[in-house]
Amino acid sequence: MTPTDEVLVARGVGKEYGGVRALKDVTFTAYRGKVNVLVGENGAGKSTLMKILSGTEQPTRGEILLDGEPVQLSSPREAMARGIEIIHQELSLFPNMSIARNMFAGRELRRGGRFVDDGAQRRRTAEVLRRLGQDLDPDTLVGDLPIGQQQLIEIGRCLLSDVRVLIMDEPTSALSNNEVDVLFDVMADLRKRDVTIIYISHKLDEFRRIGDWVTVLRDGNLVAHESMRNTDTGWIVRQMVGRDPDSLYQHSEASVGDVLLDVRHLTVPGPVRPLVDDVSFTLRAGEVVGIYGLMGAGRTELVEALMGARRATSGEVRVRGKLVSEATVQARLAAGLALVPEDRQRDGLVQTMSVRDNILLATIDRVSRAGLLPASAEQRIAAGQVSELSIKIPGLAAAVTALSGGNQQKVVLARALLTEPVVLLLDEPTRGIDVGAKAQIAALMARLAAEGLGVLFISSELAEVIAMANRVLVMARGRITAEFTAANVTEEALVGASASDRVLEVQP
Amino acid sequence: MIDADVAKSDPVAPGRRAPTSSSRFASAALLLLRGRTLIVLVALVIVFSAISSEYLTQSNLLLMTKHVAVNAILAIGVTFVILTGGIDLSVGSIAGLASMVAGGLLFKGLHVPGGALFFSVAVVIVIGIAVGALVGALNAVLVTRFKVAPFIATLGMLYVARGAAQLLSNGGTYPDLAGSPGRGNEGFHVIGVDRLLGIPVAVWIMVAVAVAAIIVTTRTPFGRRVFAVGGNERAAVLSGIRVKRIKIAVYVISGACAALAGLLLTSELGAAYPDTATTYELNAIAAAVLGGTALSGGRGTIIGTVMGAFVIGFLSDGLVLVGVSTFWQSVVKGAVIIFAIIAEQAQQGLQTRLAKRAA
Amino acid sequence: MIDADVAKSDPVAPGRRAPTSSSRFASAALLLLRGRTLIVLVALVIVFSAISSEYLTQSNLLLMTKHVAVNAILAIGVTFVILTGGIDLSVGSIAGLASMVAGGLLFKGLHVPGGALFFSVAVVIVIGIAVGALVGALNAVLVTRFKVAPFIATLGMLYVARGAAQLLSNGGTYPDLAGSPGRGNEGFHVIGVDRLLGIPVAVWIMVAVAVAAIIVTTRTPFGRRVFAVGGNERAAVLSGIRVKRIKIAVYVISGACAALAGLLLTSELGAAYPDTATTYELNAIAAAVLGGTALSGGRGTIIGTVMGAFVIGFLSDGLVLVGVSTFWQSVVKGAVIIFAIIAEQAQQGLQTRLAKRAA
Amino acid sequence: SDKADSPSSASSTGAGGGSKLIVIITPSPDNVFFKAEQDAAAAQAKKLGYETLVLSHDDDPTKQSQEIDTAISRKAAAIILDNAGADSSVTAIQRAKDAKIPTFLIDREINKTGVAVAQIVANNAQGAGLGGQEFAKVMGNKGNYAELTGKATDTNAGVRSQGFHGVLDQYPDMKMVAQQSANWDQAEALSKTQTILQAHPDIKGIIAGNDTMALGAYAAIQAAGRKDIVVVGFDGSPDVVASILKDGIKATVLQPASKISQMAVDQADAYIKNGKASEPEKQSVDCVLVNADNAKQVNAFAVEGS
Ligand SMILES: Nc1ncnc2c1ncn2[C@@H]1O[C@H](COP(=O)(O)OP(=O)(O)OP(=O)(O)O)[C@@H](O)[C@H]1O
Ligand SMILES: Nc1ncnc2c1ncn2[C@@H]1O[C@H](COP(=O)(O)OP(=O)(O)OP(=O)(O)O)[C@@H](O)[C@H]1O
Ligand SMILES: O[C@@H]1[C@H](O)[C@H](O)CO[C@H]1O
Ligand SMILES: [Mg+2]
Ligand SMILES: [Mg+2]
Repeated sequence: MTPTDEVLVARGVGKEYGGVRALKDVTFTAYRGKVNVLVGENGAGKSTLMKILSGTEQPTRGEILLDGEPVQLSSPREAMARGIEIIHQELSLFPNMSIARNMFAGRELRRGGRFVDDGAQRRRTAEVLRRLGQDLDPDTLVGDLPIGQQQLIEIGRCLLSDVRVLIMDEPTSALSNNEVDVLFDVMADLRKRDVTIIYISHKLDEFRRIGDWVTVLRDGNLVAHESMRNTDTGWIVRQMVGRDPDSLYQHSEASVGDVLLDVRHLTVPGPVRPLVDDVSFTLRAGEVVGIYGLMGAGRTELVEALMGARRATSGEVRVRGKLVSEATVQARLAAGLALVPEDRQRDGLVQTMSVRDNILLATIDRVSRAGLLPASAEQRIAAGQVSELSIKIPGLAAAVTALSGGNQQKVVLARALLTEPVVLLLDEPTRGIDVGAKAQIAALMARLAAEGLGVLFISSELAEVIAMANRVLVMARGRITAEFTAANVTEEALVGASASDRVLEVQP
Repeated sequence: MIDADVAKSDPVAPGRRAPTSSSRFASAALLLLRGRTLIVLVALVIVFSAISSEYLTQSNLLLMTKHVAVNAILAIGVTFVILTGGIDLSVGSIAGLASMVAGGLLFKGLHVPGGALFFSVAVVIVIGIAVGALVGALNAVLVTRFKVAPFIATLGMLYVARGAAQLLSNGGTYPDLAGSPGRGNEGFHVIGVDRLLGIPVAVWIMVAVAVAAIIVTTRTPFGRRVFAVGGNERAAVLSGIRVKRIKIAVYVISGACAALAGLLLTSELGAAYPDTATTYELNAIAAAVLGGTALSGGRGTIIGTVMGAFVIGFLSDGLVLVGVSTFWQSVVKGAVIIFAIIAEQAQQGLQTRLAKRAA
Repeated sequence: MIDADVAKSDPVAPGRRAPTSSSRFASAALLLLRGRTLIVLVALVIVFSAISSEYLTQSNLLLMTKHVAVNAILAIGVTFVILTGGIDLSVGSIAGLASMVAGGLLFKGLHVPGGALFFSVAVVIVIGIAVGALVGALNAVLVTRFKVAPFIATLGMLYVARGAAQLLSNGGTYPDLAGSPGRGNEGFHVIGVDRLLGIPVAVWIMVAVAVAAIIVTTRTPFGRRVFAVGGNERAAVLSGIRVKRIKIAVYVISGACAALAGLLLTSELGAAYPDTATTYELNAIAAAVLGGTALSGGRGTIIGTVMGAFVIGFLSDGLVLVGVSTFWQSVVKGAVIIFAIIAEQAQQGLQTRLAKRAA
Repeated sequence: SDKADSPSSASSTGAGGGSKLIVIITPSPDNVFFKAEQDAAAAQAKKLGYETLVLSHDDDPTKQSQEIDTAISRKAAAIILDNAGADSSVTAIQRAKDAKIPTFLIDREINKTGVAVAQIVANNAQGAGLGGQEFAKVMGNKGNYAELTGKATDTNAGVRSQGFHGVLDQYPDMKMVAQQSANWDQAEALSKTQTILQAHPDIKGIIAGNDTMALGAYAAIQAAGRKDIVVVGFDGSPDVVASILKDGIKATVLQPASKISQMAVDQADAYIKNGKASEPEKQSVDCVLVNADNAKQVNAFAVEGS
């Protein structure tokens, strides 16, 4: 690479949040017309670096060079003016506005100089949506869309302008395989037009497909920078975690016991068709069962209905053989179900609370003595969970928002585990978390199963489902369309079933 | 039940629906949404007309509409602020301050060495509105520059502006704003008392303000950004929207509207006193919320706000007209505000169910 | 301060190590956070003492503290509601209603066939507070069951409860609440007028309410849930928190506190009039926000709220004491509210910078 | 000259105070009437060598109570008070008395004797009689009319209304078709009058319990172009007197507000010096009818040469 190919360079950049050094002394280079992949464990500083490159955050030290010239990017606006666009890890859309208005927020198309040209905005939005393989009405409210489609809208926004550098911070975390394919086509197209892409992901197989360069961050330091051709998965993982990777995923080897969860004919009504349509299945002690499906298949609705957080119109739920007729979260918690929700920002974390209070939230009654909360017990129990799940935190009293995405996810998991569930429901538990943490969560699931729990997890990643589950259920259009065991599951079969309209007849 | 609380916004029409049908659906929904305040209004009119034959006369409707004008203009200004997720509690006080500034200029002029300077009514009105805009700008500086929560910034300003209004005259009233030919400042009554084509000028002014506000909110980039800031401020910043500017603008608009409302009140009364429009802020906010503006920001319409102002005004006047005692007036007013909102909920529920069935 | 490197590079250590160091850090921060309202308060006291030698006398401090009591109790109740992300605009009216209920019971008793029934003062107080709690429960029903926005539900209740208070006596005042031995209802003055160990009973009551509220908010599961509901309602639901119950509880607490405040006012005044505590809601909310309670919910402390009430009360009384004109009082009060919040921002900024340097 | 923009005379700051301080508390001075009270009392007190602290309670008894507490804290020599409620002011005045601070009430009475040293008010019953008679006269002893009453908590409101009706109810052809309280407030009077005019377009007169309400009512009439409607007020405020001179409002009943204030301060001075009251507690000063005949002679709540 010649220096002229170096479009965007962060030189000696450091960033401190209060006392936390998120980035130490990083010199990062993005090359013109290439896909520059950035990887690292949760909390390594990837998002922080990208926020600095996009004018969202100011570095504590160091400088940024664009085309070799030092630039001051003191706001996202300035970065945009220089052709730098970013898709943030946490969605930043306007739920109160339509897709078209979201796409053009802040850069509305005008008619007669003064007025918004809604017609033109709608047309261009429809074009972009088509390019992304989405046949959505541009007037749909973004708040009504599932998270995956929201992510696509966010991506679409960056395609509207004359982007020179496109930063994508985990853009595929909520996308289905099909949509990832579409996105990669779009990226290839952009690359042809000399657009520089910086791409952050935890999905190793995915970024190896598209990446040209790979940069690894660890604990706020840049530890490796290589052409993708010269690397392999093992090398990357080694750079990330600083040691040889263990076998990534662990299968539960526990022997299968009694039926813990028995779901019969569960139906959740929807606006168009039932979101969950007459679903029946069982889960036994010692089992780790995966639910695979495409976005919108109704998996989230299924676990929410199981948890009592969404009304089901019919169906029965039995836990350890006992019918749990009361469909409230309290009753389901008491019966031994616990849920780690899909969208941790919206449904998981209480952003105003400390790490400790978030961990204890669901079990606060158990901590209290004579109606009062002993500080020592709170501290002890929360600290126990932190070390048990290796959560990286500045302190138990720290705001939970100061944690990196993956560690926030672990906080929500810790909360669910404290309820001592019989059946653990995990909705996309590995979304947005690094390989090391994924392995930890897989190991944890296996261990919990070995302890006699039943684990039901939702995942959109084929490799992950296959690697971690004893048994896989596939959902499509609200129905269970197939069931596989670890022995007979293949990627092809999963993909086929996830697009199927056929209903699997389950014999309970 | 719980699932309602979780408010998993049951995606009403998220998916792969044909653009035309869904936009038609959306505009029908919008119509209904506006409709519900209208329904409350119609209900009010029916009830009062049944009690008193004087209620539904042209002259009484014009009078009530004129009374509505003041609150509607205040509420339109406040709606801009609420749309960005803020609140403006200072509008009543700003109206009072503008009233005293204008009153003072008309009554005793501006003190200059060697006498007093008098301005024409038009200039006085402009100055009055400018004062309101200025106080609004102060609010904005507190909110954007000093990061004071809007509630507290404008609450503080509520006291400051009211105190300033009192200080201007040391608590006294400017009793006579007729002006005189010699001073070239006659005609202040035009905006609050006179009529144009048989309709009070104040009503025309309200219509003008409302139309302008509707255009701004629905058709301009600025309007879009107001909704964006209220919908997700962080996202607005990340989209390159100059959030501070938008916020400054809405507080300035609110202040200017408040001042205009104060001037109308004052013109009608023919006198300026420092307690003008005390506690009007609550009515203005109530009108906006009745009209469907969400206090969390990002949702609302000017039409709705104006409807809300009509409901409150037609109710208050109706109660007086039919001779209900002051105490019952208060009870009924509160109850109607609450029930109007409940009716809205019920109707929205119905609407959703209908939409589902239709789909 | 925190050693970030250690905390990050060793995934296990922070769990073990953090508790002591980080909780020490947190409590220091908390102290500072509370400190800032205290600093404003101290500044006020210094300024006023410099102007008037009467300000810093024991008797004046007690008097001012007693005046603070009413607003502090109102503000504590409102703080609960705000912590859940709601708002309660009806507290002033609830205070007025409770005042009239208690006043009526003491002055003319309860009408029963063939005469009037009189209750002892203790029972009257309990009834008064129960009425407040009941109105609070109505607010809660509107908010939880009918999904009316808290601002509008309690705004409606502001009018309804005030109207009800006026209707109880047809606008009149209950002039004499001394009771009589024959009716067994003497002694209402105890709570608002009398002293215990040289300190007004009202102050003791404020202290008791504050201590109870501090314990509830910081040391009980209920308190934790209040914060959770305000911080993220959906997450609270999924954590098995009965959000509706929590909301009902906070509005009931707010109503009960408001009623208690109304009774203290009435006892002090020796007469119950329907306009008791008009517009006090704004002062109560101001106290909470001055004390650091976020109107968006999830953040705040009772101590902060009480401090906020002290700032407002010591300021108002001080301005009167040193003879500032009524108009300036209003200006200064608004300005202090604003500047106290700005001072808070500044200090938080400073704090962050200090923390950085230390790190 | 106009009271409204005359500079404030009141309000002293500074430490100390002690026994040379007279605290003057009235409702909001946006009603010229109270402004005149404040100015007259403060001027007289200064003349007699006192410091003054002028406060306004805005008709809120609780605020008034706190202001009286402050007077006690400042160890005032006396309080001149136009109170916020006939019943709800008693305890606070008693508290001042207990602290050995005498209170001299002006303009409004309280429903208890032996608490304040003096209650000096205009003879509202007599004045209302005058106003009622004049109203009937200008109306030609017949026709429908409306009444605007004052704040229910103010005894004056009731006394005046009774006084009006004591006269008006004797005319069989005069009929009151609407009665609303406008709480002494000008804007409220305007809006309520407009609505009353809608409900009863046939009214020929409006009698108001005070002058601010009369001004509000008159603004409504003017806006409606109904010059035929007679308005009569109460107070004798300069603005209404000016209106009378322009053949607008027909009459008002002048309360000698300044004189009452001066009397109160003089009596306070005597009390401070002698330790006992110089006059009986209840005192009333007669009112004077003001109409086109004598309006020219009115100045600062006094009729010159009477
Ligand atoms: N606003 C903040 N305040 C305090 N600390 C922060 C803040 N934002 C990030 N951090 C800290 O900075 C470090 C790096 O965070 P960053 O979000 O950059 O990680 P990441 O590499 O993007 O992780 P992930 O893969 O989980 O998204 C973490 O230790 C995090 O706790
Ligand atoms: N492409 C789509 N077209 C129409 N409706 C959709 C679409 N995607 C999602 N939905 C609706 O939104 C609901 C929520 O989708 P959600 O993403 O929660 O489902 P899911 O099966 O949990 O998928 P995932 O969690 O993988 O995103 C769906 O049940 C469906 O009704
Ligand atoms: O006597 C006074 C005046 O009439 C005033 O206008 C209103 O309050 C009354 O008490
Ligand atoms: Mg990240
Ligand atoms: Mg899902």
